Amino acid sequence: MIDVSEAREPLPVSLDGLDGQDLVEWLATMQLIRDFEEALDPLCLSGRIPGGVHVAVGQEAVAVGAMRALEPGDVVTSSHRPHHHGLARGVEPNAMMAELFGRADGTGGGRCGTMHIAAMDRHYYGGNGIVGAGLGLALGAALAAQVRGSGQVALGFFGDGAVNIGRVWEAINMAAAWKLPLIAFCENNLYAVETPTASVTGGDSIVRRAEGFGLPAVQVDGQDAGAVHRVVREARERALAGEGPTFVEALTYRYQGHNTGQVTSYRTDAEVEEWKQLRDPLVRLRVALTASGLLDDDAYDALCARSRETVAAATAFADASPWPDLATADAGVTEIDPKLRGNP
Amino acid sequence: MIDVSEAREPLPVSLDGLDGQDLVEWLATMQLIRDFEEALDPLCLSGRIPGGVHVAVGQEAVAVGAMRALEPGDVVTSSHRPHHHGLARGVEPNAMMAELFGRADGTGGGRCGTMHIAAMDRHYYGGNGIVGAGLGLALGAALAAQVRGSGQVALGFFGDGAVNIGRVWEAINMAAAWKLPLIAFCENNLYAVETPTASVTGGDSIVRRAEGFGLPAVQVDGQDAGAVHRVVREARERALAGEGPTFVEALTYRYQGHNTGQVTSYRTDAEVEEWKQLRDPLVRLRVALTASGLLDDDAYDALCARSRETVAAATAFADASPWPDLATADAGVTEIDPKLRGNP
Amino acid sequence: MSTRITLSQAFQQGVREEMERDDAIFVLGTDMVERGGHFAQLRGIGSEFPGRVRDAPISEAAMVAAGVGAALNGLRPIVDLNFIDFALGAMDEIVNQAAKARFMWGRGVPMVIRGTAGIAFYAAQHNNSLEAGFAHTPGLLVVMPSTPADTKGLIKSALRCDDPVVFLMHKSLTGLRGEVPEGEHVVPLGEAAIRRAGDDVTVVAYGALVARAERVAERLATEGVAVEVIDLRTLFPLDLATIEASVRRTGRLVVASEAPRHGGIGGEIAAAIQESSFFYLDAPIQRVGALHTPISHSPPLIAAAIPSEEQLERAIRATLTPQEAVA
Amino acid sequence: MSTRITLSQAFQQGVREEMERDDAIFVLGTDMVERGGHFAQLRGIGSEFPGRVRDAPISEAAMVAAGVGAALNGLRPIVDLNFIDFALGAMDEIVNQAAKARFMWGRGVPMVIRGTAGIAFYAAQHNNSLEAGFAHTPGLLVVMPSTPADTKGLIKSALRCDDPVVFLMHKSLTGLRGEVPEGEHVVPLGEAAIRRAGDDVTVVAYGALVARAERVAERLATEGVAVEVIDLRTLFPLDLATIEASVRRTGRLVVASEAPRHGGIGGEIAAAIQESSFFYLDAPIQRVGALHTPISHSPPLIAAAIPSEEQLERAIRATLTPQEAVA
Ligand SMILES: Cc1ncc(C[n+]2csc(CCOP(=O)(O)OP(=O)(O)O)c2C)c(N)n1
Ligand SMILES: Cc1ncc(C[n+]2csc(CCOP(=O)(O)OP(=O)(O)O)c2C)c(N)n1
Ligand SMILES: [Mg+2]
Ligand SMILES: [Mg+2]
Repeated sequence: MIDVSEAREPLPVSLDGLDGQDLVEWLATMQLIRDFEEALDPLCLSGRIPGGVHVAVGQEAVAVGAMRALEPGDVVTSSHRPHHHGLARGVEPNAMMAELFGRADGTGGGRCGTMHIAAMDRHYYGGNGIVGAGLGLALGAALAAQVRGSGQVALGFFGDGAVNIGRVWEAINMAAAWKLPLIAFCENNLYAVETPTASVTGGDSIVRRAEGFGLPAVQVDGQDAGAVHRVVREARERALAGEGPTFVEALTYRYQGHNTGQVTSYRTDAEVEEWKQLRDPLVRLRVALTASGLLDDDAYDALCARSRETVAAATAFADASPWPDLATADAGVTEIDPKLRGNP
Repeated sequence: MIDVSEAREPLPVSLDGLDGQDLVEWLATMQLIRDFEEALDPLCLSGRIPGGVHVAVGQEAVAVGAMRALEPGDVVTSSHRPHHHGLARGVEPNAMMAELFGRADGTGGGRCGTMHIAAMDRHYYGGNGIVGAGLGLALGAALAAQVRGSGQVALGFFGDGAVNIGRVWEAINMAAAWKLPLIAFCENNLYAVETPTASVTGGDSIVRRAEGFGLPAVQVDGQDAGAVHRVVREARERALAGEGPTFVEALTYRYQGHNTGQVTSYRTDAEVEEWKQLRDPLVRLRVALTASGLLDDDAYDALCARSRETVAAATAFADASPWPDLATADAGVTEIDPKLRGNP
Repeated sequence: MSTRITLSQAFQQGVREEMERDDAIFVLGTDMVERGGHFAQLRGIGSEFPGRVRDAPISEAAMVAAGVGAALNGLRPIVDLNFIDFALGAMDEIVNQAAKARFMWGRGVPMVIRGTAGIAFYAAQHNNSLEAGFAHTPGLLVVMPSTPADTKGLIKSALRCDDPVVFLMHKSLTGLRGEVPEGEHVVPLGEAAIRRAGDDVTVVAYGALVARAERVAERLATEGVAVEVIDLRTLFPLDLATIEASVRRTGRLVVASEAPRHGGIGGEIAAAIQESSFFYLDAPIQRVGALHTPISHSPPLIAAAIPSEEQLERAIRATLTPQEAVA
Repeated sequence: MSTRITLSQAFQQGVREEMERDDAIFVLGTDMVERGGHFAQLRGIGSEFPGRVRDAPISEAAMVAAGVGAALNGLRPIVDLNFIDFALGAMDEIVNQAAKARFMWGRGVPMVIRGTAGIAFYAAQHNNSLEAGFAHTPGLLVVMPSTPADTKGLIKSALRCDDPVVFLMHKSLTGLRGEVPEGEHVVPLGEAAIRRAGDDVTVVAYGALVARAERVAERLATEGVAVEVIDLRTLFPLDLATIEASVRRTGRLVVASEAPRHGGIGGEIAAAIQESSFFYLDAPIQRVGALHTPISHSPPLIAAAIPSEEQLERAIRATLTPQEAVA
């Protein structure tokens, strides 16, 4: 991690070799993620979104940097904090918002809600309500990719809290032993709910822990979309070359509480401010794009306006979407309709 | 591990600082373990022991070296390959054999069988049928020791196959994070059933994997009872000094198949012979004791005779022991007798 | 003396009193010390009992394993699993270790496994109904209170029990208020409560369905139908004696649960009662339960999957006018 | 054409034929490639299908997770868990991942989870009866054949099914021999088999109890009591239609299982049948099952815990002469 003790303005980002137009799209997507997620808390508190949600405001560069390093056929799995991944993967904002509202036009027709939004046609196997479980699905997708010779890689996201879930290491071991095309991607935002992960984690480095399982493990500045992109790109190339999985630890930060409306008294204002002032992934990318002449203020304003409109339209779409058909409440649980023979 | 490529006779053992009379007792116990376990296969095949057993012939030094480094109040948990641990901990051979036979005078009155023989009064929480699970119980015992300030340490045995069970690493992480007085003891006999563990394990070192969890990890020659004793003694001291857990990997070998009557075609005769000829833990200890004048041939013969008699007596005891009282088949499942209120 | 507090506060009161009484009680779970657990159910306990509450890593298997080992070595742990769904990551520790130790080794495992259960928000993976599986596991006791007073009384009993108790608190009852006796108020494990007396039909329920059954009973009372509502409180061991006595009076039984009806606890009760009281039954026993489906996120889909008051009422009426099936 | 082979060989024959038919089938488990699994049930398959059988580390959670992810990405995995007890270490993967994917995402998980089950040696931790819990989990299918022919026919159906199927093979039936049709022999999921026809009492059983029930039926036939024996074969979905039709003829039902009686599948069947066929029943439905206890090592203690032929016979006789309970 970069030493910020002397820094007073946003840190630089590493965009070498990246295409300028692509980078503008990255910023637009990061802006959309931020606007989309910042709209959610009030929607939850007013009950339009039933229950709460885990938002990833502050973690946008992780999602966009990683996702843009993958190809459309690659498989991605997410966690309980999944909207940034989903939007970066191309889930329609309208359908995502309708799903959050529990409506018929949602990605899952209202069945899934925040933690299970998926896009199977994009090989995005969705969020997961169980810490660490998404990685297991990515493991399996990587296994199938290897067996079928499909040329896919699979990337599984999980948080720093998940490094103490044993099954995460079972998956990593299996991928390492079998040289599967897997990218195990840890978004380390320092906290699991209100517990500083370091306080319940043996050893002082997640990547060192990972290395013990026999795969390369790299730590990257998760607030630098370019840096994230590069490590994922390299991991993807290794995977396709048959060299096996890579572990990525991206240092990042969530600005808000763990779940809608939750306090953040377990961390200092100074800490939060430092991340916002010096490391904000959007600001850093914008500064770099402006400096290199790729984005002037008008273009930036237009990008922001489009993002706000998209979110407003998604909210309106969700509001207008009907409730799901109740007759389907238990449809499609299995392919065989058990009612055929008298149960249940 | 010592390089044996040039060796032609049993390797030396490291007995510095150990008491001579103690060492004779160690050898006697190791001999008892070997004789006891070598008696089991025919007893299983003839049906006097129902089902098969996992014997640890070849792994005697691990059990005796480790156990003699512990105090009576310390807690020990074992695995599916548990007889050597139990005998070294002081489980009565008669009661152990009766348990294997499924008789009323067995340690568990016939309820437990091979994998669950325990001695709660000796803080020996028994074997475990689930790979890696014994370590979890030791973890909890270590937690209680820390909370209660009882001055105990807890040692949990598991095999090399268990290093790919996620829960093993959950336990090790927890112990490391909380600096619990735990010794996580891996008996690496190279195989899990018929699979060479290295072939399904990422990385090339179990201790390196362990180190990533933030605790010291030492590899030791498991066929050298003195060396095992020393590392466990040191681990115990660390634990009691509040410095937390230690991971121990003992390199050892099982001479027989995984379970009664099972073939060993997955390994070469040369490999087995090398372990037997150069590293046999009993031979190595005997050679050292003889060389240092602690054990002459007569004393050794007497020791072997006693061991054989003990095993013969245990078999006779077990044969004579009655079958359990069938009326107790479901007694003592919980403290509350559910039948009181009509079920089950 | 009693105070009007929430179910969650009643739980806390019971835990506090027991921790004062017994030094061996120790609390383990994620976000416990400051937050008091995910639902703040033990907020404050961390600072009141320094060293006796510990924040765990997200390691459900190790948490339960640690609980079992600690219980065997002198503590009486409360392992707080947050949502009970996370017990799925610790099933070996619960079923193969905690539940079997006494049988194998003659030493009980005094441990409470607390989990938030029942059906509410957060969709499929946070709304598993695991209670029937626990109740089918020899060696476990299972509790699910429906009132604040019972919550206090039952957690006190659970903490005095020398065996593993799975203690389920319904998501939607966390904030339910009720009078809770101060001090020594102990509800024995294994005893159901008759919430409302009646001679026409017996309704057995637990968790959030108890209040629903009481409301339906109230409505039917206006029509002159006297429904007896029994709250199981403990799901294992079942208080079949109380149910049996009631059914032998009413001749009619409805068993209601939010778990998938197929394979749920209602089947056990129906099977046991028809066996013991066949000749007292005037109508087939009706079971009301969830559809055989994972739970959705969308509120109307949730409501469609679990028993409504209307459904309960229909089931009760079905016992009053049983249809001779066409042969 | 048929051959007389063991249940284990029949399983292998079914798997082999399906692997020849469908390239997507892939086998994952410990000691699979050379040994063919712990019970040598797939010995030879490893070399016949290079690259399609893989030795796994002892990582049940990762095995099942890998199966789910691979199934979502085009394979049809068989995840061999050895003893089904080890599924306890993969419960989240089975219950929260495999079982829920289709409901949430509209894509099935074509995976067979094979495990050796039923009661026999190796004591408490290797003799869990998990089938009732699986059957109560929406999204899972559960199969437990009792004959070699059904084993072949059902594994073929399971491998063609687009949902997760828990496939249980009884420890003590591994070596059971029987005629098995060669080639395309498919037994549909969800259909019970009438093993023996009779008009006096219906006995429903599965796994090792089917043969026991047949022997009892044979004995009772000499007394003129005609017992109909139904082998469930699939435990979810249940073939209630077949049971119902039988009970409506016989008026009497005994449900037998080796699982702890309390909370087992027998409760579901008894509850469902008394509900649908109450007015056809001449006697209370009897359930026969194991005591509510972990299983011991000692053979007489095992035998005392699970249903014997004598117990089955007593239960059948009880339905013939029901006792009017004393009011
Ligand atoms: C197995 C499991 N245990 C506990 C939880 C409850 N839970 C949800 S999110 C969370 C914290 C996860 O922290 P981390 O992995 O760091 O992700 P972050 O929330 O920081 O993105 C916890 C404990 C869960 N969903 N699954
Ligand atoms: C969780 C679990 N998975 C699988 C098994 C079956 N099994 C019993 S022993 C064993 C091999 C264990 O190997 P290792 O840990 O190296 O111990 P060793 O047998 O070599 O002493 C396996 C797979 C089990 N008992 N528990
Ligand atoms: Mg985090
Ligand atoms: Mg081994």
